[in-house]
Amino acid sequence: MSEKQIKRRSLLKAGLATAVAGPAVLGGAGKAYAGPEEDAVIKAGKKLGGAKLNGMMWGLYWRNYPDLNREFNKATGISMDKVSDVPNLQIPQRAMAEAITRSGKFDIFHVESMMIPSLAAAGMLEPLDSYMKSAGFDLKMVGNFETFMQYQGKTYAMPTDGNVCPQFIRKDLFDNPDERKAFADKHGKPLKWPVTWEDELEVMKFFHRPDKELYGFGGLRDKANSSFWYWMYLYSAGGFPFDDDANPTLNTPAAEYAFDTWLARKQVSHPEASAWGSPQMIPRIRNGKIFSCQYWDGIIALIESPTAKTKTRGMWHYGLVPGSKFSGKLIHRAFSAPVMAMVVNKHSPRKKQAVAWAMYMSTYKNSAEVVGHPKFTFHDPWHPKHMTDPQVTKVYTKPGIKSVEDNLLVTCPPPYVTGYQEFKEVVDRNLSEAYAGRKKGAKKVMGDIQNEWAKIIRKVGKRKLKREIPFYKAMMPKVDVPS
Amino acid sequence: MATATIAQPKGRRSTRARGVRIFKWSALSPLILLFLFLMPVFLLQIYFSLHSWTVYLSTWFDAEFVGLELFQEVLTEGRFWRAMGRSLLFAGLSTLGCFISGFILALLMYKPFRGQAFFYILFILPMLTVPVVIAYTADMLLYEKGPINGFLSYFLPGDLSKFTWLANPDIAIFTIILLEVWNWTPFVFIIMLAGLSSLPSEPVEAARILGANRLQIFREIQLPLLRPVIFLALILRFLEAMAEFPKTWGLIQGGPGTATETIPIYLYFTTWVSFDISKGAAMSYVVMVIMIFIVLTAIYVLRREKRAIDALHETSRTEA
Amino acid sequence: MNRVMKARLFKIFRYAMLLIWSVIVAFPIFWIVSTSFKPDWEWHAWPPVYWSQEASWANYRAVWGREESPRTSTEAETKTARYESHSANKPWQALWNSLYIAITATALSVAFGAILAYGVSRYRILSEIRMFQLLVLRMIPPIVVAAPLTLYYSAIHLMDTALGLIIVYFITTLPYSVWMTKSFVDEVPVEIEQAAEILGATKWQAIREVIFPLIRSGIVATFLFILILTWSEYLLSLMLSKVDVVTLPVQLAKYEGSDEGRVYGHQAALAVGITLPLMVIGIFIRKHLVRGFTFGMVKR
Amino acid sequence: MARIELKGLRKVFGRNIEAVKNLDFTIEEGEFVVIVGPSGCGKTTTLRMVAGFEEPTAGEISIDGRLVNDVDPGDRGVGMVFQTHALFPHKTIAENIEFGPRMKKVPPETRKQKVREVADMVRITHLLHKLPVECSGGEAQRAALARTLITDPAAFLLDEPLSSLDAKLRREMRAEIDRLHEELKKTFVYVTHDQEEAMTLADRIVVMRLGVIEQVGTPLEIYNDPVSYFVADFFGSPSMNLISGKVDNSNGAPAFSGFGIEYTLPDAYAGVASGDYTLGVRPEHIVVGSQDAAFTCDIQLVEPLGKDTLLYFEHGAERPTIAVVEASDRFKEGEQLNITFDPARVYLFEPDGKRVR
Repeated sequence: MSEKQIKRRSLLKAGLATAVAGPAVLGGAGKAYAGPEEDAVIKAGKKLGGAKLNGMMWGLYWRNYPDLNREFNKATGISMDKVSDVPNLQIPQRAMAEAITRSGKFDIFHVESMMIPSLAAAGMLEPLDSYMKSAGFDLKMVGNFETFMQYQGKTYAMPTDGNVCPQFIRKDLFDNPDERKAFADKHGKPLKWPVTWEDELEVMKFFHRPDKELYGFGGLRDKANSSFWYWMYLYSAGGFPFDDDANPTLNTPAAEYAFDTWLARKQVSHPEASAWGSPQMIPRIRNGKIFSCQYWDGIIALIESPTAKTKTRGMWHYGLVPGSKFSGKLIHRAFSAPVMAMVVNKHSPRKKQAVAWAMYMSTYKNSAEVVGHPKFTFHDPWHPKHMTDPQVTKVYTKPGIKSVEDNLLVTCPPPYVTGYQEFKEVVDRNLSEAYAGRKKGAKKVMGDIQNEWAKIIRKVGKRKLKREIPFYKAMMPKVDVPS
Repeated sequence: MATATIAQPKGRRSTRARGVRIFKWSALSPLILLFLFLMPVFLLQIYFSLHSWTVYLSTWFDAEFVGLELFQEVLTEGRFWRAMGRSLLFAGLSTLGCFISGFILALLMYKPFRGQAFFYILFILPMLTVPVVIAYTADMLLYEKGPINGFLSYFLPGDLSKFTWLANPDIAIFTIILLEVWNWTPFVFIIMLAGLSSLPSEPVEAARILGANRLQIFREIQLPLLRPVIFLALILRFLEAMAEFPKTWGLIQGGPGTATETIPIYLYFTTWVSFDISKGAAMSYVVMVIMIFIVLTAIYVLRREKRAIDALHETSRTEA
Repeated sequence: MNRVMKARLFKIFRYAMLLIWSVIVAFPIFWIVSTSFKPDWEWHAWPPVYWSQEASWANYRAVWGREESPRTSTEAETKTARYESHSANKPWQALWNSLYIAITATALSVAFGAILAYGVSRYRILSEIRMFQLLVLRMIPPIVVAAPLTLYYSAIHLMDTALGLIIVYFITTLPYSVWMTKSFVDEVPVEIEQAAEILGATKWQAIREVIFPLIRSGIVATFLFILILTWSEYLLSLMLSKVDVVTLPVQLAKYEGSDEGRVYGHQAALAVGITLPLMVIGIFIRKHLVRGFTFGMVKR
Repeated sequence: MARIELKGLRKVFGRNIEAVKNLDFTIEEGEFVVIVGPSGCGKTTTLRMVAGFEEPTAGEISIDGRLVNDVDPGDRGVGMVFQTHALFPHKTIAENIEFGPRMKKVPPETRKQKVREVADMVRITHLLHKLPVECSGGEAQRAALARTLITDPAAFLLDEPLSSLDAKLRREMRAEIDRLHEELKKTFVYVTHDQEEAMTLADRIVVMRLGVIEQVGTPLEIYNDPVSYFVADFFGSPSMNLISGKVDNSNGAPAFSGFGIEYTLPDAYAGVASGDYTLGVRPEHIVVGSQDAAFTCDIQLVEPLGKDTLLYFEHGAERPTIAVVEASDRFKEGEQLNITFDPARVYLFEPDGKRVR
């Protein structure tokens, strides 16, 4: 059967190759032959019998899957039949609502991996290890990324989108000799790639020219996203949000330093950034109104894509994010969030088929096809082989992939514990209030967060959190500065 | 006074009375059934408000009984009262805004003139626009160097291109109030138009002959006669505005910070972002009690006005 | 100032005010319609683009257009062209859901409301205080019952069903339909109905022949108003639907953005599609509207 | 033709609003009965109970010996004309008239013919294609009559059918109704608060007050022999002069005094006890300019009516005393006159309103 499958796909690809001139249009032409990994999953899937699955996934993610879905359906009779198109930010809420009602309506949720502890604790998730073992499926991810799919030692999710945030700096401005000279004249030192947050701020201030519609910084400061950046500052200052007894540690100097670093970016941001999400920010980055930012790596593919509309193609440096010497030594931390993954509903009557489907989408070859799509670049690389995959490299460019890999080595998650969404809501809201000027002072803001967290900890259960924190800690990068 | 000396025929009422009774119960029983059908919702709500349920720790029927602790938490919480204050501000100001603009438009339009039909059609359009669409339209219009700022810059002095409608926490709430006013002015407009055009013309004419000027006529004759309709418009608008969700949510989700976090938004956050079903339930009850208090006051006012208007018009028609 | 001058001045004042308000009303509507025809580079242009230089139906095609079909296009084309709409779901299904849920719920609400209103007006089957208490049903914000309602609906398998949504829409709009239709029934003199009865009509005949024709325009107005409420309802639909009965307002919220920024053109094309049906109905039956909105607070 | 019997009829609205109290009354076949009384007296309620729109709280209603308490209005064989014409505003006059037969499933051709007949009878053939709003009040009321006529009811119930018309039309329609009654010889039950209509139309008048029958009688009986202050005051235009005062009967010759009037009552009242009374005398029974004066008073107002002239005398009573005299120029305002009463036509009412006989 697998032989037939290979035949079908090779024929199909061959046909395409002749039908379409210019391989650039074709995502992964000549690469996506079914391999043994896919065959193993298909074989496992066929035994289960067909099923029509319901999934919850943002439409922007889903658009890379219909072809694979059709293939898998032809091979096994298992297909994603209905996709509830829910925007990313709402999926945690909707998925938890499903957990609360213990509904079996959806088989697969495409959700931020940080939601795994909460969803697993709410009894929603099916552990995948035994399925993976029986299908011979081997999940490999860059660095410590694999732990992002696990909860207390068990694997619960199939990754689809790595989402690390490298540093973006405008090459044309940064390398401009006149600018370099002006900078050196002003600061008495040459313009260098920023090593610390303070360096970065200095550089951004220099290039911040609102009258010319150029803003120094392009990170998100809106209510729903702001905390991602905060974690990066916190970790690089040597901070960690919990102690070993599951008490919050956000009233610490490191946390306050992180807050000040976070808020300092207001000076070099667009005045409306507090009401912006990615939909407003991305066009500005792409259209050259932003000098520098840490942003999701998919933007590299978008900026450099020959098919997408962009005004800054080839005008960016990608590199390692700055770090901090706050703890006494230089630590670099890049945030990876949300790492998107597919989790399977434990209450679903079709969960076995759903697991097979999810595994099929996350094999190296299939995921490379998804990640390396020339136009729909919402899925970012995560598999070690993605980093060398020609199609992926083509889409993300060589410097881009290099920066992705570098940052992945020092990548870190947001609080990977049960109650993530609750913890995040508190941080987001308090930061947002501070950004809006409604709350002043690092001590006050972090103190408020600390107090509210204490309540959430009580709610989630201290003993439960205490068991989880070692796993969370273990997810932190092993190196401080990637070499 | 002699009561009936002729007894009713025993054991049967007239077919007519029976018919009415059958009609009454067949009309009301679906309603009662529906209430019974939805009863569990309120029972669940009571259950959750008295039990602290965390989805991570237990199934909902094993939740820990905490008495009134959650109510205490809600009632002593600054964030809740601030949200309540914002809701009242939002509802109050938007009601006032809708009322002023709707009433002025109705006053300008209740007598026939050239182009009346055109203006009428145009003015009811906002009400026919889906609130979520309004939120998204506002998103397209209200940003720095956006269409509205550009448009206003044509007409108003000064550079308005940098006016921030949503990012400034002091202004954001007024922006969503403006949206609400835009959306629902037609409602007040139509009610007031109906009210004004149904006013009897005799008192106005009489007043004019007695030498009253337009303002006096308006204040002394038209306004008092319109009182019930005015109350109706104000109350319905206020109560609907207290529940407004889609525009605020679709546009800024209560941000920046908590600058536009009204009660519905806060409740949504509590229940669906923080998954605090129990606290959400307790808060819901507090909100319900406050709303019922407001509604009862409103009902008291409306009944009084309705009685007055009925008494004014009641012919000696006996009631069936 | 003499009378003629005064009248002329008032006329000018009136047209000025009405024009100002017209602009306020029309500008957002104009903007969303014009944006729906704009190519993407005009969506956030500065200075703003009022009339598109390159108007096209592209946004409509992207949002409402047919999904790719393997028979009519090659796989290569579909690979890049597909899901340009930025949503996995074409809005037709949502449109259909919205249509039949909103219309069914509205029809039920108005029909049942009319029956109740008739009973209240003629036989006082609900006392005045009960009638006012009925309004409480409407005035409790739906968000306060959303959570237990979700749990309850899940337990009784009404979640994500049209019936479930129809029931809540029916209940939340019933107060308005009863109040509005009651004001119309009240306006029909009881003598007219009795005349029919004494001429030999049965109750049903009297209602069909006399009452209904006389309150028809009121029913139409009520229907439209309730339809506005059910058609545009967002929160309950969001909470009580999953994949099968997603309605248009919820569908629109899914177009909130993409990797290319806010897709204003597509949003606008969808928004026009959502709003147009109501506007058309509203404009056609506008003259019935005025009568409907006084809830019996005005007597003629 | 129908004989309508009301036995122990009682109607209570709500908890304790007793609109009709224990009514016993029979309306004979072919009789024109007018129920008259001020608003709130229960007359309309009574009529509506007969029609079947109100459920009697107690008592029986029989039509031609058949108990109709349980019978639907449409099956009682009665027709009703309402105060407002109650035409169906969305149907033409022809459709309005045709309504009854159509409900009774009369074949269309017969219907058409009958419509023409009754339209002819009330002379509205030219209006048949019009809508009620296009008709004048009188025309509409005729149409309403036609609509009732076509169903050929055994009894006509008319609920103040003329009250919404102007004076001239009212007189015309009154004559029309009278003519119809003559022609049809059906039982008519007519409710009005207008005593003049009652007097001119009725074979028999039922005067109601506060839910009970005050007096039943022919118009003349009612006029000449009112049983109470209320009836006396209600009938007649201008209404009866009623002057409150005292009667002193200490010396066998009862004398009334009050508001300047000193009048020795006729012999009929010889046995009356002393006390507070009201003296009643109709304007036409006042004698002016006679020798013996009950009192002397200035004419305050002269109101010529054409055939008669009314003289108003102000002497401190609640209402001026009015006298009707034959038209003449002889009376001037300000002129002082002697006034006395026709002794055969002087009524005396006790403080509770009962007439002293």
